[in-house]
Amino acid sequence: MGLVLTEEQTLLRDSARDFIQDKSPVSAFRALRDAGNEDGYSKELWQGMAEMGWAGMLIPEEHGGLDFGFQGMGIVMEEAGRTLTASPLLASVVLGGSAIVLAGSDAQEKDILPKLATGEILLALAVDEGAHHAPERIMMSATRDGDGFVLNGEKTAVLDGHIADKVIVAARTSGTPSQPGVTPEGLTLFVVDGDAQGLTKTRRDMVDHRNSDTLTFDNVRVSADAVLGGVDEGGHLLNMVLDRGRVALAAEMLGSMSQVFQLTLDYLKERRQFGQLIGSFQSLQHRAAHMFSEIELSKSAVLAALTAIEEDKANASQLASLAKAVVNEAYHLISKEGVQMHGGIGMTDEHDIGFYLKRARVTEHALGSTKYHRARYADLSGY
Amino acid sequence: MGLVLTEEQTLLRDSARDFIQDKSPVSAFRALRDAGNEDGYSKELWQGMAEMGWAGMLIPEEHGGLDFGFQGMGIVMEEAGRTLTASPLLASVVLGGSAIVLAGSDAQEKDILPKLATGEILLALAVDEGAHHAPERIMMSATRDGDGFVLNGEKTAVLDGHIADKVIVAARTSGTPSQPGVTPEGLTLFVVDGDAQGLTKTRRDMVDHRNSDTLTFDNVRVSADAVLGGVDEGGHLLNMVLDRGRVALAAEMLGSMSQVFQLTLDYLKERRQFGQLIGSFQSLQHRAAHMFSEIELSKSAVLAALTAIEEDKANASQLASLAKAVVNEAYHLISKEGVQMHGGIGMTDEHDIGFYLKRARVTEHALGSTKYHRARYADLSGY
Amino acid sequence: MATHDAFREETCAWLEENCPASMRTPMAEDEVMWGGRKADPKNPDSKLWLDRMGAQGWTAPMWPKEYGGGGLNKEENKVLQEELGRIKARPPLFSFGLWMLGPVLLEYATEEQKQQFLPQIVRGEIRWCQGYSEPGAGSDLAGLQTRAIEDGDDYVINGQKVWTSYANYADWIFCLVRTDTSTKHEGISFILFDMETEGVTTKPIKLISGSSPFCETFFDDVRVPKSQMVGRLNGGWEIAKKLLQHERTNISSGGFGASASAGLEQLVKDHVGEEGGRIADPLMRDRVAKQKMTEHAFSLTVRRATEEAKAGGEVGAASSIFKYVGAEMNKSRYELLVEALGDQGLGWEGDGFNSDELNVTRQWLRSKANSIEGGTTEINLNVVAKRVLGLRDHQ
Amino acid sequence: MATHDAFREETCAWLEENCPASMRTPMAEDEVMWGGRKADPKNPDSKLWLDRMGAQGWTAPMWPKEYGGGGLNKEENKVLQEELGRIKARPPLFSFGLWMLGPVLLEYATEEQKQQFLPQIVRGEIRWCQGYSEPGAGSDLAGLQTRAIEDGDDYVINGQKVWTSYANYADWIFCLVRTDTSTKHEGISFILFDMETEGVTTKPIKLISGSSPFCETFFDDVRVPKSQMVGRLNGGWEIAKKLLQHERTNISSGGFGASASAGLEQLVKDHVGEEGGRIADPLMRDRVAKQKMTEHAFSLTVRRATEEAKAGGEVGAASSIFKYVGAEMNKSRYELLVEALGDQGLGWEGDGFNSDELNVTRQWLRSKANSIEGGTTEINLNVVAKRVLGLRDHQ
Repeated sequence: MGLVLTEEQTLLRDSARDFIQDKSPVSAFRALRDAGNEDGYSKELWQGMAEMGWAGMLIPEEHGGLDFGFQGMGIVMEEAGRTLTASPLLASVVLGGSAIVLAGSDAQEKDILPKLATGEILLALAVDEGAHHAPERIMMSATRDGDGFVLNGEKTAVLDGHIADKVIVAARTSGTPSQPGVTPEGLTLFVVDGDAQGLTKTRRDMVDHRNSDTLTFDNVRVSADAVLGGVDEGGHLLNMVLDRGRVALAAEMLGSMSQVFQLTLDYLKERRQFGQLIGSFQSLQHRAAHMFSEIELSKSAVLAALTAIEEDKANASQLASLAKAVVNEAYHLISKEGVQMHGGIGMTDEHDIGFYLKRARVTEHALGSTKYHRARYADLSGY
Repeated sequence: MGLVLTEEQTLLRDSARDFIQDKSPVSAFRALRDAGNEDGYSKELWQGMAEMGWAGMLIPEEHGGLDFGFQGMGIVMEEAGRTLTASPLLASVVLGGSAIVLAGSDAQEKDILPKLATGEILLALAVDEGAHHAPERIMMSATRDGDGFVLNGEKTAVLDGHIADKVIVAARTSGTPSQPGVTPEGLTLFVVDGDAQGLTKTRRDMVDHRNSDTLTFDNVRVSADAVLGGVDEGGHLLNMVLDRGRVALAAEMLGSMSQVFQLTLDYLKERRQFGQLIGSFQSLQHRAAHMFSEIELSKSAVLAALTAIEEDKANASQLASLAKAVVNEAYHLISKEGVQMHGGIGMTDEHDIGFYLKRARVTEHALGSTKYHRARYADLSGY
Repeated sequence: MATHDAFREETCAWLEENCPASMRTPMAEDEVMWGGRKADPKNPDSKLWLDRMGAQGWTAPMWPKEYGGGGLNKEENKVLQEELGRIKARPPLFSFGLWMLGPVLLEYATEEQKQQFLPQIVRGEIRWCQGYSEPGAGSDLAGLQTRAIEDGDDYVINGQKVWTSYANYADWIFCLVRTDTSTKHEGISFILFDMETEGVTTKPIKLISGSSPFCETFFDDVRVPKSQMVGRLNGGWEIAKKLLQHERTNISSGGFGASASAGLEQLVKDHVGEEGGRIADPLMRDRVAKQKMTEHAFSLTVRRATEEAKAGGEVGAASSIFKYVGAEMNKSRYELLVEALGDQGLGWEGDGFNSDELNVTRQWLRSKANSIEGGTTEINLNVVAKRVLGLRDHQ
Repeated sequence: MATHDAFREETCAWLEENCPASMRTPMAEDEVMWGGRKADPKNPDSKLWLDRMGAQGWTAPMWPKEYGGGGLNKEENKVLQEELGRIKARPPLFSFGLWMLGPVLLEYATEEQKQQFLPQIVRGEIRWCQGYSEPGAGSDLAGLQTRAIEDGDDYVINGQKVWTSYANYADWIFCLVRTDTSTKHEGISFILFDMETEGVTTKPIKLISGSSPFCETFFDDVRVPKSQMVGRLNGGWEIAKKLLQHERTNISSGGFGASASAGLEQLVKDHVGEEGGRIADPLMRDRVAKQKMTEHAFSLTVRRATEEAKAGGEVGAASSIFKYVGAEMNKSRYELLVEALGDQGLGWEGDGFNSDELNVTRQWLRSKANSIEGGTTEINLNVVAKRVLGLRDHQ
């Protein structure tokens, strides 16, 4: 069933953990933040990740990738999440990479995948247009113009958008908005150069200091070979790509929440009040045990979703929504409880736990809130 | 502001408490249940209550009542709720009585109020038509027929319906369903004799063993003087009557939940496990403290709503929804926790706490669930 | 593998011949076959099916043949279960003997005891009940006071048990007794005896749901031969804990609302309406999805634990989480159903309600015991906090 | 009554003449007048208004005139507050001296101390901070380790405080120190000293919200005259508890999100859309209503407690509930807002967000301290369980 790691996967996890703990502890993220780094990630660290082969994890060997599979991707995401590692893994490797691998023409594959596999270029996926994730409601227009198309509209919350060399953008070539669980019709995906004329990329300064950017398309002209997959057929592709992103993000969040929980548990075993370790107070014990059970449920949901995507199961979308929603709720709770159980020290910028709290809400929201995925799960389940 | 009892009200409370504890402890309700009493209340007890003047609490002195005011009514309801006293107080005195007092013609007042004040006759209010409270969705038809009307339809959840001498029934004379916070249009209230031809009253055996009955109207003919208030103008009246019922019921529930909490607190101070009183375990302490805070909030909401109705304040409906929703949630929680904290003994029919759990869900649902009153509160608040 | 193909073929043929047609239909709760001397199945096929499966040892397929079991290995058992599933065969026997007592007898009993008791369990001849809880010792099980005092070749037992499941239908009891009052956990022994022994009386406990699955059980100078003690004198606590693990696993994975698991969505749709295939009320729809998602994640977790166990990991700790999550999840399922059904979910009996609706009421009330029986939610959280998370008591 | 009519007339006239027009407008957070030696108001009217009100004693209307207060009785104070409200006058002074220290000085200080400190507080000349928490003693306040050792006419103080609100802006500190190490609660004293005394240093603590309202404060051989101790030696714990009650009442009733209280519905409407005047998303609408109802019931409860206190009841216990409910309620308000605003509620700074949106982010982060500062939620629940409900610790 794939709910337990294979030997090969265990090896991958150990090497990922070693690399992350060594090269990208939370202090690395803090340094990045303190430096006011406008890229939102460390190029040096990214180089190291690429050398580990992570940029090419999902890319076929013929294009220079490792093709380690989606479960392997999840393992790396989880380890990166433990230390809040800022990197283009989600935006470029998972979202961008999956789109090309799933639907790229020969030319697109040859053009993009080898450079993506080495980490040389970065991709981003531009979907949402408001403050909430809603791929079904895309209104950005792509109008036919001779052989090509003209793109107009604004995209929000584009993960790593302002640093992307190429942006994959979802626009409407026909049709109207649909419901969350229904494949949107009339959408087309385009691969647009990051420096295309008429494209403006603005970094937004988010509470988690990661990249969630605004991209404005003002009469951006693209040729016919910029189309990814078929015209008007982008809805299904977008679903598949987004599901990969959701599950990879859920894996990252699982790593983060596990770390918050561990930090908190350590603190419960070390901090004394009233002559007692605070972890000996029953009310905190019960709350900790409850959090533990939420983590266990989350872990199962993430592993099942990773497997379903890897094996291209029919219920992959349902499991993706399950994983994202369950993880959203658990990370929400645990990041809140983590701060509360740390007391005053948890409120200080000096302590790492605040970073997790901030990142928790951003990731909770990204690629679909709990509410969104509950509605989608219900749709997919037929009620 | 009326959030603290006056001296007179304190006296009323004390006498109500003495009477209820003496004449109607929970064991009285248990005996009623065990006897399979089909009336759902004790006539003897009701006689005693009437002698206390409770049947006439809301009725003007000129019609033989005490006119003690709505706050006084709330005090009696709360005390009755403590011991789960089964009586026609809510259905006949509050719902039925308010309708007549608020909108009765001289003839209706003279005919009904004196006998109502002595407890000699019983009223009931027939509103809902499905499994959920929804006065806005009333579809039962009242068709003009000569000077009178012909009623057709089925009413559900009619509190004390099968024992009522007269039924006040809400039917549609025009218009269409509306939203929770909007006064329904096109409704008319009628006073129908309990033994009218074509009226069938069926007792339903509910989990709380109280009366929530089904009334079927099959071509029931009534004359024009059966109309209560104006034709097509019943919506506003119905709102006012229902709000009185909701607040009185909330007061009863407040009494019940306070009693459940007291029972549970006593048990926490008496039951030993692992050589300790279970009330010394911090996790139970915190849960008890949380319940206490919910009771305090409930108390304030109920008192404010009672006062608003007594003083005919503009925000009475909003406060009625507040009181019912807040009390619904608190009683839900406390009845659940009460059973859990009692452990196995709480699961037995022999222990009283199960009665409170069962009654909690029925009252929670009656005259509007939490969801219903949240939506109504939002409507009334303009969002 | 060829051997399994052969086994599958044999099994398939045997089932074809021996499983009565009526045993291949869905089973109502009152058709469950519990076996024992007092068994009185309304369908005679139930008895036939039990006898045939019992004779094969297939009620306990992996127990050794010498004790009446099926003697199958893992793979063969998997084949058997698949074939039973394929023809939708009913379980031939529900039994605390199979689920709880048997495994500890296999581990702790003497050869004679195994010979005496295991085959009876396999054949469903003896129905067992469990004498654990006492009025003063609920969560604090080891605080039990029922005394067993040595007298010649016997123990003489006096005391009272409570929450004895179906004691009034049971033939024998496995019972925890105090054999040393000077110490707590080390003064408990595990003993078996016939419920028809003089001095044993039972009294059903009526529950808030109206049913009486449990009893109070009284022991008044009950004489039990020493040979019926399992394990060593004062060594009963270890056995008790092992047995509880079997109970918790059983309650959490199989025990809860499996029968009602189908249809939550449908019941809600029926009672709050649907629009375009969706539950019409978005708030209810959200809550149904939340409930179903928890159940989904829970079932994935049970599966994961099984896979981990197969892969050689530890299961002990996880089983405590199952009990906690399973109990709270089942309670919330029925609270949700009661809310969705409104008045129709709060009927007690009579014509005003259909059987699905009445079932919701009863199961809702029944579910309140999930977080009490077999270890309360509070105890389970304590166990997770201490054993799994390593948090300690006040020092 | 005629006397009050006269007083009202005088008050009205005085306010008309003395309250500057700019002091009758809504006040932004950075316009709050905290007084003290370092006060540097951006609007000079703030200083004028404080000076005038201070001279009248109306910053502390009910304190005795002999200590600079207004000397008003209840009814007169009610009139004054009504008139201030009528013209929408800003509070002339925010001050821990007024809210916390003053009341305990009135009860515990010597005549000389009252003469020295109270008038300064009334006039806002000295800004006070509170030296309570220490790194090792948060919830367990009485576990404090900062030592004061007698040396001639002085105490010499060494140690460290943390969470000292605005210590970097304060002139004086009221401070808990350990004067006896052989006992816990009975070894604490309450002492006052100037923050400019040699050996006092402060260091702001940067919070997750980006602001720094608190400091770490270090004492290195700080010499304080014995005459600045309030109450008896080792009698500080009683004073500390009294003072904490004033703090909790203040935090719970006034302190939380009063400024953001307007507009939850509007912000949600703006960000999730509306339909026919209703919040378009029924799930969000339900949650907004739930939140608003809790806030409504809470404010009714605060009012009820006030009425009960007037009617002669006890308030002490209820104030612990306020802190717990108020803190959790405020936290849930901001979680709700962050969820409703989505990406727009998670901005840190810059052009991508308007000031309302950025305020939501910061207040959300800030609100996490509500259940920690001035007594954690856990401590408050302990207090309710023990003092109000009479539950006891393990024996």
